[in-house]
Amino acid sequence: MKLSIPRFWREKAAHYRLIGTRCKSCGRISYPPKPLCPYCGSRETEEAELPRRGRVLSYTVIYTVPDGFRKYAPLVLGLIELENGVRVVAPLTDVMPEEVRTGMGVEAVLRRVQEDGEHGVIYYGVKFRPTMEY
Amino acid sequence: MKLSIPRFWREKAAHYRLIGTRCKSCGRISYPPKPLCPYCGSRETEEAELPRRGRVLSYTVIYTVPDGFRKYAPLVLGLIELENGVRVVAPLTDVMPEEVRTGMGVEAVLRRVQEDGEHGVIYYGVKFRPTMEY
Amino acid sequence: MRWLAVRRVYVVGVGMTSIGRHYKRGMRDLFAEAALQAIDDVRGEKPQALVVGNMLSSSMGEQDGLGALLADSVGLRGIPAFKVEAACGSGGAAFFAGYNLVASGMFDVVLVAGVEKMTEHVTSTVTRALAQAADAEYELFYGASFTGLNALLMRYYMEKYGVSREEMAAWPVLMHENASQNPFAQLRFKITVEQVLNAMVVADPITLLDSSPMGDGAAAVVIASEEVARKLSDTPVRVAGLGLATDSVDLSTRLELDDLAAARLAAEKAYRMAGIEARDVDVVEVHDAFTITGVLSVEALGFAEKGEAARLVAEGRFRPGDRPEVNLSGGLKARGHPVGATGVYQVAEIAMQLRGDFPGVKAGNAEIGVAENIGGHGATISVVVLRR
Amino acid sequence: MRWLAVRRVYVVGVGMTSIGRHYKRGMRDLFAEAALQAIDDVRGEKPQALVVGNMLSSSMGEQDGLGALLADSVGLRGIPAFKVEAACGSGGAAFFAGYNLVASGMFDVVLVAGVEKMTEHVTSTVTRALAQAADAEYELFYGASFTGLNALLMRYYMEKYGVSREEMAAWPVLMHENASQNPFAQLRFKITVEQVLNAMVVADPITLLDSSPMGDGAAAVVIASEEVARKLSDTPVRVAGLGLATDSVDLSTRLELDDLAAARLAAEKAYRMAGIEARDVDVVEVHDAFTITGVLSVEALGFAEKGEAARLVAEGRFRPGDRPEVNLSGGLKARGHPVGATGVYQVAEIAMQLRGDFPGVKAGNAEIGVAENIGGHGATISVVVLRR
Ligand SMILES: [Zn+2]
Ligand SMILES: [Zn+2]
Repeated sequence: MKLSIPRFWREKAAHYRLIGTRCKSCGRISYPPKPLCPYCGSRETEEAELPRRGRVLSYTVIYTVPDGFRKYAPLVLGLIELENGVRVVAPLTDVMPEEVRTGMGVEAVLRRVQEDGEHGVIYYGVKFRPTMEY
Repeated sequence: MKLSIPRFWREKAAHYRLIGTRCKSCGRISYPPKPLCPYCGSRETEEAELPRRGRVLSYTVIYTVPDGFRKYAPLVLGLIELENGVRVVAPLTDVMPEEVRTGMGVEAVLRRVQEDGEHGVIYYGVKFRPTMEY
Repeated sequence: MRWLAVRRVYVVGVGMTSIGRHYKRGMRDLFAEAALQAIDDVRGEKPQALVVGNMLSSSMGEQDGLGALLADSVGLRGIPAFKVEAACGSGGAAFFAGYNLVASGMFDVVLVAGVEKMTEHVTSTVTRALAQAADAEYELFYGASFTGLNALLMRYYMEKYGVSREEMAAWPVLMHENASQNPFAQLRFKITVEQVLNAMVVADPITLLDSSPMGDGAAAVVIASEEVARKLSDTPVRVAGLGLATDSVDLSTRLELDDLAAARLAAEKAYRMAGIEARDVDVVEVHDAFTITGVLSVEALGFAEKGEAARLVAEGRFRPGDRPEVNLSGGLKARGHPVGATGVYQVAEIAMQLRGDFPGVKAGNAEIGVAENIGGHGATISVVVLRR
Repeated sequence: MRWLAVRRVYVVGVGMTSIGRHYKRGMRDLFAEAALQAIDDVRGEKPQALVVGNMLSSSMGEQDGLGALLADSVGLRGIPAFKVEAACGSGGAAFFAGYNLVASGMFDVVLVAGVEKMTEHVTSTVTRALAQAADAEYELFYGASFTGLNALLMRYYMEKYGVSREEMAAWPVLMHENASQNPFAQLRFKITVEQVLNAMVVADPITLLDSSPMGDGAAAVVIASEEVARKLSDTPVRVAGLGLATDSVDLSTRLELDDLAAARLAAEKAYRMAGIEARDVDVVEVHDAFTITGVLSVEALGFAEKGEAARLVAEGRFRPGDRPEVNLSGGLKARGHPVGATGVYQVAEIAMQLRGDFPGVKAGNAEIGVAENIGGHGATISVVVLRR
């Protein structure tokens, strides 16, 4: 695998705490975070922590996974709309593939995402699990 | 590593038996083999087995090797001019780095070139060793 | 932005290999077959420059510098050459770059080629390499395959517009029907809606028969300035319009998930430059890497309203004899999708349709044709308008 | 081939990051810094298209589709964008492609950028990725590092022309001297001949001090048509000549080992287009990835006879104040060599020298400048002539 430690170290606030960028000009939030606002082009952006709850806007169950993800197959991937309307692509966890439904309430948790077999490094990131009320 | 078995299977005649391409128009030989003649552009080419003996035109001792070659380091790499003037880049073997000299006579032998650790595949190819008369 | 028609550019020669699992043939061989066909098609005229579209050679093949490598492999050592990469949209982007080399007046005859070797590695390795078309840090990092990301779009589209799985399946069925006549196609057999629904699930709801197959292939076109086009071909096809546009690489920050905004933008530019509207198009090759990609493309190019394309296909639209005729080659779905080469296949196919010598299902007296090529799940999209 | 001067093209804006081990900064950040500087330099004018030069993102960074990705990252979502790859010559090839986008009349303002992240991985991994600039099947397959292949050339050159190791070492000594004044350079310290000779051997006879360092960086230039150039800049610099040429990717089939044939070819085209000869050049940035590469470049560009460049440097030629002044930036050797970005750094540096605002060693009243960028060990070479 070609995971790089400095790279994921740089990104870890975004992955661990769902940090995006808010545009000071148009107010829109980007996740993934971006140096400039992709919507209005403004250079004035600031970090913004996203809400950790949302609902499933779409989902898929991936049976043919990329190298390095065999142990997570089948991988349930969600397109989540957070409470403030920002969208996040992330795996769903603590749920059986056949139980997932569009509209289901979910919340963000920190989970192991992949491992670098050669160097023994474990990478963590955000996954979403069903909320109690679903 | 990203070695592909079909790929090196396709190329093995070239690697194992030093097969290049001879241009039927200008007579020049290419190694690596090429679909068309790189010198005159002719489409009429045929396989040509190269002589296995030549001399060292230049050489280097590589201390910082690419991933996958650590066990061969330091790697002695030669630029060999074969008896018919065709040049080949290949490792030198059966010789100490400090013994290599420009002009030294060498001959081609088949040797282990690299291994695919993950899948256990061993790749062979041509290396050159000093001839008796050097 | 100004669209000076400084210099007209023509497609004057085409060449392509069959698409398939060419285990015995390397990238150089496939490229040489397509390139030499295209050069023969212009009476042996030597191209003055080469632009190569390719996606996977850097990540899977450990070979960079394809421009020089491939020029040298067909006896063109010395000519200017470089590679263009825009993921699965590399071929169309290469055509865009090549067009400008001629339009600028710097060259009269340029070879644009696309080449891809996809079958050297096991599926999971290719799956990982293809996922490089998505966001490495926020999509691939989480194990999202490229098929998985498109599956998110497919479900979203079906639920938003109330389109059934059966209706969606009409797309691949039509594609296989068209491909069955195309001697270059990878999948030359017909399929049924039931087979699509019952095929192996790759990423729910996308089945194997919603997906383009993995194949090796190369395609090439020779383009030329007006001054020389007539000398090189009796049937030059004019590049009447050209557009390239982008969108986010990540799915999350798209303005609308079911809209290929970059395709709309690129088509708008290309149509305006050509002085046409969507209804003027006779024949089109769209980028149906997956069923959903084809459906969204037909809508973004202006051939159907949003949410309607899949149903229209199920009702029998876009078949041979309709207008526009869509993917007479069989599309990525069944002609095949050697990723970085696909955009060049499409331009070559449309040129052949307008010349009248496409060897598969022929367009009926087509005058205006369009090729649309996508990189990523909508990130880089090129639209080319060709005119007889 | 015809060199119609259809439309004049100018470099109107420049931007660059310092080169170094930017562990805390990703590719998007580095690109944004350089791109925004260049855009500020043209009074905030929004580029209509983007061409990106990059080598390693596909092979090491698992990220393709950089055109769209980087356009989006600086608020330019939507504009046409693609990546050009020609190994370490990607930046120069991207400039060549971008030039034609303006020269064709399709665009008035285009951003050409180069970006590279080299320090994310361990040395052996980067060494393998860089070796993709050579022939994967006949060079990398045998463990040949890129440095190793250049070492074969260096020994061959030294023995053929009887050049000593000490004479060769004059090159890096001069480069470090120049770089010590350049705030963007990676290695801003002076070295001695002895230090070069006694440095760690990477691939004999190449030592660490004969080699460009591994660094991250991004550079950008805004180019524009004549119509708008004066509105965007008070000091537009004209792209007077441009050449791109190729040679074999493998070393074995080169006609002459000690001749950068592609540099000669590209320079010939660029000089002819600009109406100049080598002796007219005031200031030049050549591609000295290794000492031998710099030496061969100076010869191929016509500033020295074959076999003489190293000795001339040792005798004091090509220093600040001489003509031409060579690598006032410090060159790849000491300014640094973020591979796919280097060609854009060079063009930006030459443009600044002609404008008079380069922040390091300044050229003395230069009117004509040249940038030479190499992909592979001589496979793809671009030469740009800029004129005040
Ligand atoms: Zn904004
Ligand atoms: Zn020949």
